Amino acid sequence: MEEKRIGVYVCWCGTNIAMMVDVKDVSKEMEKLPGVVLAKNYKYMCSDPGQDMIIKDIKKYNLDRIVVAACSPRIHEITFRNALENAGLNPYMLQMANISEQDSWVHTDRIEATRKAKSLVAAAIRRVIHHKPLKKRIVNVHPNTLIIGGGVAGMSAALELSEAGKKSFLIEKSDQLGGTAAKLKLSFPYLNDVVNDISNLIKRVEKSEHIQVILNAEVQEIHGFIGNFNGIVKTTDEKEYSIEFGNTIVATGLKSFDAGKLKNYGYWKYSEVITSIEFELLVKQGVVVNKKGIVPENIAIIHCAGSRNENYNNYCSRTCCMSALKYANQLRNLLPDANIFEMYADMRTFGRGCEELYTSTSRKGIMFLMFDQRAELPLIKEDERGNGVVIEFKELLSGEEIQVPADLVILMVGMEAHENAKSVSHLSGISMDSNGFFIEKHPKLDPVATTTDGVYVVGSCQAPKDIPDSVSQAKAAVARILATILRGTVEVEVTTAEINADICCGCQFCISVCPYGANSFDAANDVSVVNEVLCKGCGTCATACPSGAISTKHFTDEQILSQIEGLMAKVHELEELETN
Amino acid sequence: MNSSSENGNEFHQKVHPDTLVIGAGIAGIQASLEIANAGYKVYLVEKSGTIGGHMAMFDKTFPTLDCAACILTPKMVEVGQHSRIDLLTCSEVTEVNGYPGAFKVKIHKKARFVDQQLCIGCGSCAAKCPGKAPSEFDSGTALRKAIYIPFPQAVPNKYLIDPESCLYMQTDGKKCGVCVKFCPVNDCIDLHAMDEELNIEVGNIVIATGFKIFDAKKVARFGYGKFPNVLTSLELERLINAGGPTEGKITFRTKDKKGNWVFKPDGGAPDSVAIIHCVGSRDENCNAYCSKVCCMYSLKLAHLVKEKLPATAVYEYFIDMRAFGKGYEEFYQRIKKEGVHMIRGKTAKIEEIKGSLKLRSEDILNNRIIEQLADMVILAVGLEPSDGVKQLSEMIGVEIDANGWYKELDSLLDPVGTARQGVTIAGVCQGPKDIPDTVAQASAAAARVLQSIESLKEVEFI
Amino acid sequence: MDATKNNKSKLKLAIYWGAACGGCCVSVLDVHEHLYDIVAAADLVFWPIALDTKYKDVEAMEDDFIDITLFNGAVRNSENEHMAHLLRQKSKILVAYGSCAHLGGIPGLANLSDKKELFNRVYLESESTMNSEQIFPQTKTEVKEGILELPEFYNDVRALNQVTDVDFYIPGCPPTSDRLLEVFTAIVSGSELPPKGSVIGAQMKPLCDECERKKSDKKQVKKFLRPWEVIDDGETCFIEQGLICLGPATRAGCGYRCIKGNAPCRGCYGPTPDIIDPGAKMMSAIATAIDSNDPDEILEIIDSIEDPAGTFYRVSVPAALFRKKIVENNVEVKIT
Amino acid sequence: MGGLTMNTRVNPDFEKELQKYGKGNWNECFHCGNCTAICPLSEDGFLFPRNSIRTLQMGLEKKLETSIEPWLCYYCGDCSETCPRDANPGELMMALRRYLTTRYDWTGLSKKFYTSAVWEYAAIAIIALLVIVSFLVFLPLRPDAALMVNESGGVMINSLVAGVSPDRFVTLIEYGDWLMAVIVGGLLITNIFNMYYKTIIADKTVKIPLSAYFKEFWQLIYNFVTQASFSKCEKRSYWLGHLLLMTGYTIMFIIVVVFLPYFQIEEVVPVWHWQRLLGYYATFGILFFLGIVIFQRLRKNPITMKFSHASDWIFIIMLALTTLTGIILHIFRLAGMVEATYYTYIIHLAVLVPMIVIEVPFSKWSHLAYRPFAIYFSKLKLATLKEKSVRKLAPAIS
Repeated sequence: MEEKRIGVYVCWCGTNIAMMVDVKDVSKEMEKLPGVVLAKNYKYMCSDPGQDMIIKDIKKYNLDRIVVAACSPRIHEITFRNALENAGLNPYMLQMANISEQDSWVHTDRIEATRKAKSLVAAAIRRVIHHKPLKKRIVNVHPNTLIIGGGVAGMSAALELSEAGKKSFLIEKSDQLGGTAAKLKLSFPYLNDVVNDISNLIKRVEKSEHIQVILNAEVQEIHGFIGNFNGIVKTTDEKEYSIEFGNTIVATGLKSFDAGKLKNYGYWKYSEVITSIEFELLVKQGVVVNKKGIVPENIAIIHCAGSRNENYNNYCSRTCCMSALKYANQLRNLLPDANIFEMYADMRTFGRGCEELYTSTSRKGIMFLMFDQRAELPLIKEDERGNGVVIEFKELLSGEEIQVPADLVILMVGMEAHENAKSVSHLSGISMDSNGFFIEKHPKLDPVATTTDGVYVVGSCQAPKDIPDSVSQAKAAVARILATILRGTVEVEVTTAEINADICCGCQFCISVCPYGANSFDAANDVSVVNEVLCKGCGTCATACPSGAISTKHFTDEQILSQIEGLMAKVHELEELETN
Repeated sequence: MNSSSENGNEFHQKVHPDTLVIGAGIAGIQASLEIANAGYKVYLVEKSGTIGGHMAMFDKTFPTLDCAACILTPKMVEVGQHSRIDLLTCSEVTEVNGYPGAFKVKIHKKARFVDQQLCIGCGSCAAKCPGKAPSEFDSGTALRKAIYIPFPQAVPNKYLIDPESCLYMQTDGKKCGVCVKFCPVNDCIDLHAMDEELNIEVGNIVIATGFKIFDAKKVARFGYGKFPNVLTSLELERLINAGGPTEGKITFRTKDKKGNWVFKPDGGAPDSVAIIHCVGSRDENCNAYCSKVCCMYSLKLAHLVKEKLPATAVYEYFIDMRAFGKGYEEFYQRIKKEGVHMIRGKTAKIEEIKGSLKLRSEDILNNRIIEQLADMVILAVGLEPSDGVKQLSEMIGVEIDANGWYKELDSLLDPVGTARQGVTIAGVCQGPKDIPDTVAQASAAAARVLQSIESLKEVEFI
Repeated sequence: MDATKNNKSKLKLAIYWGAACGGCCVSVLDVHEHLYDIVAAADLVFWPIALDTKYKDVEAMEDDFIDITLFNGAVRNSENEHMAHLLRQKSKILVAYGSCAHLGGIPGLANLSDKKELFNRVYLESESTMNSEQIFPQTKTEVKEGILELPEFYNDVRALNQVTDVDFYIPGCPPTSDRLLEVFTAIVSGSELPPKGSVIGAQMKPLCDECERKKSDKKQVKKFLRPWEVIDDGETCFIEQGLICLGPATRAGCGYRCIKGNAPCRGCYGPTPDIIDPGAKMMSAIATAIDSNDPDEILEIIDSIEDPAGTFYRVSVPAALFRKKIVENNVEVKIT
Repeated sequence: MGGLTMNTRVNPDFEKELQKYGKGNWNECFHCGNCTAICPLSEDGFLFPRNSIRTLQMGLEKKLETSIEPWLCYYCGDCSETCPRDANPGELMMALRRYLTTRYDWTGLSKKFYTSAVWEYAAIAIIALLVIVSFLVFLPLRPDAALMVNESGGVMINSLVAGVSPDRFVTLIEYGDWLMAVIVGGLLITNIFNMYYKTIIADKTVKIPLSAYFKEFWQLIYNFVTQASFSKCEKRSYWLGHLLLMTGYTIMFIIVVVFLPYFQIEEVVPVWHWQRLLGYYATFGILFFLGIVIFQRLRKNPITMKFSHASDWIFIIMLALTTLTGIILHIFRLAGMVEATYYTYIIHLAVLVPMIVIEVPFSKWSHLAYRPFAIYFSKLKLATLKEKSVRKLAPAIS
């Protein structure tokens, strides 16, 4: 075996790592390991000077393998691979040791954390020895886009693509476009009438020659990978469309919280209690009456129905506060003499113009009352003194136990992920968080992409969102998609499975297990073959292959086992192991 | 320009494929990368000496607490290295003429006095430079030299000279010039370098000028600028940052030998820290609007103080806790569990008593007055439009609202377009925003640009 | 075949058994009339099953005196280990012969228990045992005549290469006589030997490659069956019939004798070259054949595998990654 | 009300009702707590103004009616100036004082006067008319009035009336004074008792021991005389101004009501005489204060002067007229202008009497009494509260 020339770079990550790991000690210790030409540490390895250092060292010391001990490869593997490439080294000659999330973040004992860092880096060093140069693969991008969900987010994305002259398929489950926004009368914070805006939007979508709207439809299957997807869409009347597309936008939107679950509010029991969704319908018709048909005199709007409470949903639904203020304004206009009560937990009017809406609403003779959303929800019961109900709770800003009479109660129901999110996540290969919302690739810097290349999540299926934020996200996804379409090609995963035909016996275990349909049987040679374009390198077939004929590039048994060995060997023993 | 306008009010114009992005914070960076990665040229104009904006100053980001530099610097590097991004630092747009699809833009490029190609970043010049000024990047918590790199990870990572603090320039060349002497590269530093004017033509303009923080001195009763240990949140952000003046230690503001108030690693740590929300926000006397991010960054800062100084008591004085985004409410609950004291009730005034700060507030939920002694007070300052917004808006012909934020075309369905065709807005310059929303909007602006270049290749005018 | 034709002095051949059933030694005899060829080409200098050579005779030999030693059987006690070291010293080529020497073999299944459990079972609990005084074998026993010694019974069984350096491996339980003959002939004829550490007398490809049963990708199992539960159609892949056959994870070379006899492969020829742990590999393959997405049903299907260790690791426990039952604190179990 | 709960019902209409006592965007308050914290007079046990705003917003009339807090506020305006929402909490405290005055007044007149300017004008006019008519009919100018000039050239004021001797005249006026004092005092005292009932007796949460009344009694006198609480406000000039007015007015009141025979004499005493010095002090104090207040009220700045209730103007005008007529009277007298002195005297009384009769028990002036009593009551309560308001520097947060 020719001598390996390994460079080791340990990152401080400011104090994120350096506070818990003695990075200087780690790099000093690593320098002693066989094959390691040099080991350095620096404040921010990912910064320009950090990357520069690596590039210069590769050239100066003729390094052929690099280990970067820093954060999760999910964040920066690409960064450092690019640096290697810039230095003229194959990008796959890199191994990252995660001493951030897997070490400094989760430990409190500096000595132990430093020791663990050494093991992790030593393991990476042992692994990188077995790395082999891999070639990048580039595939063409199909210019069409599949958009799942015909709400505002989906439609905005489709229109933006259409204006760039790109075709999209807009798949809507229901029989009309518009989603949740189509149910609204006014928007916040400027209380503009949105009925026309939304219907215009729908009209533009329907008119566009670049958008193929398929209503009453669901996506049955999606296969392929970025730039080269194909799928089957089926309508309720059993019509089937087979489509090809390069990118997917998931915009499945939201469903509202089931108010019946709230024990204290008696949604099913009292005809006075309605949800915000029902109120939108009422106000769109211009008639505000309770279910008994009575025009209300005392109207209570209860915020956070189903949100911010451990028994229901822990998260904040982001839009309800503003909607509630909007309702108060609508009610004030329709029923100038009615008493309006807003019961809130924290008034979260954070968006542009929203605090101003709160102020102007508070000038309209609306009584704002604060309750404890986490510990003690208000209790709605029959009013013994009057017709309607009475709401009892401890008002926090006064400390008083109070009663609020109401003959109409509007529950500001929160948002939940759409019920078909799960099936969409299976279809498109994206993950969901514990609340059922889709997980973006990076919460800060990649808020619309997902870990599956070519699949984007926009709008409220990612987290509760108002219309402008959903539209922003939709357009952001389009930017990314346009970029790939305009370039025409895209790089795809090279860490694919590989079948050693000398060993393969044609047992065909690998074929049925492949989730991407990448494996097939070559009857002439009695062996299985991998379609590298379809393969995503998940490794399932390599695991399933009983003959040891399949290995995943960059994740060979040899590489993984040597990493494990490195991890298990105590650092001071490593030298011995290596020299033997 | 085409002359078909004679037979009607309508004429067509090919959209110039280049784009101008004004402001190189995270919004400008994101928009530039999206456009450049799609294969089109971008001029990225930045007023200061480095790209990165405010995000580069932060230590960690809420609610995931991942390190700001870690997620930002690679993007900065990418911008710096991108063959299709022409990065113009120390530059400002001075004139915008022409029409959507063919804007003619004049850019004033201030001299950096150090040759960008020749500078090797060795730092010999700065080591000898006698001129000092408060570091903009460190939010004034430390001093920098007159010849300096804004911060070690700056892009471009080259020195520049601030004429305001340069002794040579302030004395019209009578004194100093020591940097030239010590620079190992010939002709690298030119103390007589002139500003340049640049004329470019672009098809689209993306405005991403970001924000400045509210001037806490305006709320006199908090004593910012008077009491040394009343800090703005941005100052604390720099203290917590490992790259900051105290290497990540939270210390008191102390006087250096020359009598400047600065932070040093050995400045001593506070036993109690109070954070006051809504300083300069939600207040008709300052800015009536909500700055959207302060509640969350305050929670984050509380967490970081607790992390660095576990024994330190942390108090948050708030009005409404606005934890609205994905994972935000959960973060709020987590910080509460970490033992940070949450007090509903905004502090009204701060007095200094024997070096300690006394805050007077109403603890609304417990129906009492709190007179709290704290070693350090953090003012969660709000966001304001950055300087020069008005001139720029007039120059480009884009509307701003009463607060100075850029107005979008349609608050509902077009949050990035403006009334001026060919001009899009991204990030906080349109209104306070957190990082994910900024990034999403920046990408959306880029989509609009790409779409206009790609689609019709022509713009219609009426 | 006549070795004298090669103008060489006769090879010195040794055959030894460690922890073995004796089948391997018998397999040498199974070459039938070719034994004459062997004897013509080689002198058998040590073969406990057939010759009365004493250990001290071997000890007296010069180093590298023996040309080839076929060591069969695993290393179970101090005697096996002593002989492994001794024969290594005295032999130019040491061959691990048969599954036991190669991978630990059937005796290796004892590694799923420790010494104490084994002794208890054998000397106390077995149905035919009466041992009220609880007497266990001892390495030294004093009797009137002096001290009697027995080899020390180890806590675990090891394959030969876990004790000493091995040149080649001839797998099988036992190796087929044809393969032995091929190897022997090759050595005698002086053809170039494969690199040290090679498995000889077998192929790279798995058994399935030779197997003539019909295979498809329809390996979907609702219940794992034992051979007696199936009426074998004689032509469909065993796995597709719900039987666990180690064919895809096992080297070819045996001539798929079991399969020809309508019995699934038990893996005696050991894994193909890139497999680190044959049992684990086969288990993960079999797992993918389970036809269910319901966690409870999956558990039920897995439960239908009788004796998983004996099925997937029949001859390879000592060579597997887990090697043996974990003994607490790594202390050797002493039996007093 | 059924069940175990004794929850109070909110009353959205109350806020509208209170707008009659003063204008403010009190519904705008979003409860940041700034006002209470910035007020140096707000303390544990007596938190304001935010608590009062909340009570008002929710329309908890009972709670408001029994609260002492509004009286503890001197309206320095800090809260309103720094209020982030322009809710003007200080003005609410002002309005609440007006409201409470009407609640303490058992005659119901106060409410009439506060909620209807017409009522107040009419009442003033009637009393003024009574005074004028009484004089013109029963105490007309003696025909030889021109002779009633003493040796120093000053008008002999007690001898101006026909058919009544100078001694008798002073006594008559003094009787009038006493009558007025008894009526006004009686009303005031019963109102104060009403206040005591509402704030102390009706409050079942505290039981004040008898000894406390004596122990804390000095607070009543001390606070009345010094306005000490006001001095705790950051704007000390407000306190000084207020003190000047208060002392000036009180001195004048005492001189006129209690020491009238020594004050209203025929001779003209020298300038340095105590009587003239006190008079000048009082006049200066009142005028100085009035000047500033009128200027500020017209300019609507500072914030404390932004909103002026009808009762504010009436009070200012009445006080100004009283003072001015007093000064003119003084000048006429010194100048020996007999007729002018007589008629100015009548006008002076026609302004003064209604002012006192209306203002002291029913309107703005009543705070002169209520406030010291409120402080006294608050001290009683504080002294009795089991958990004494020990100021905690580090709060124990739940």
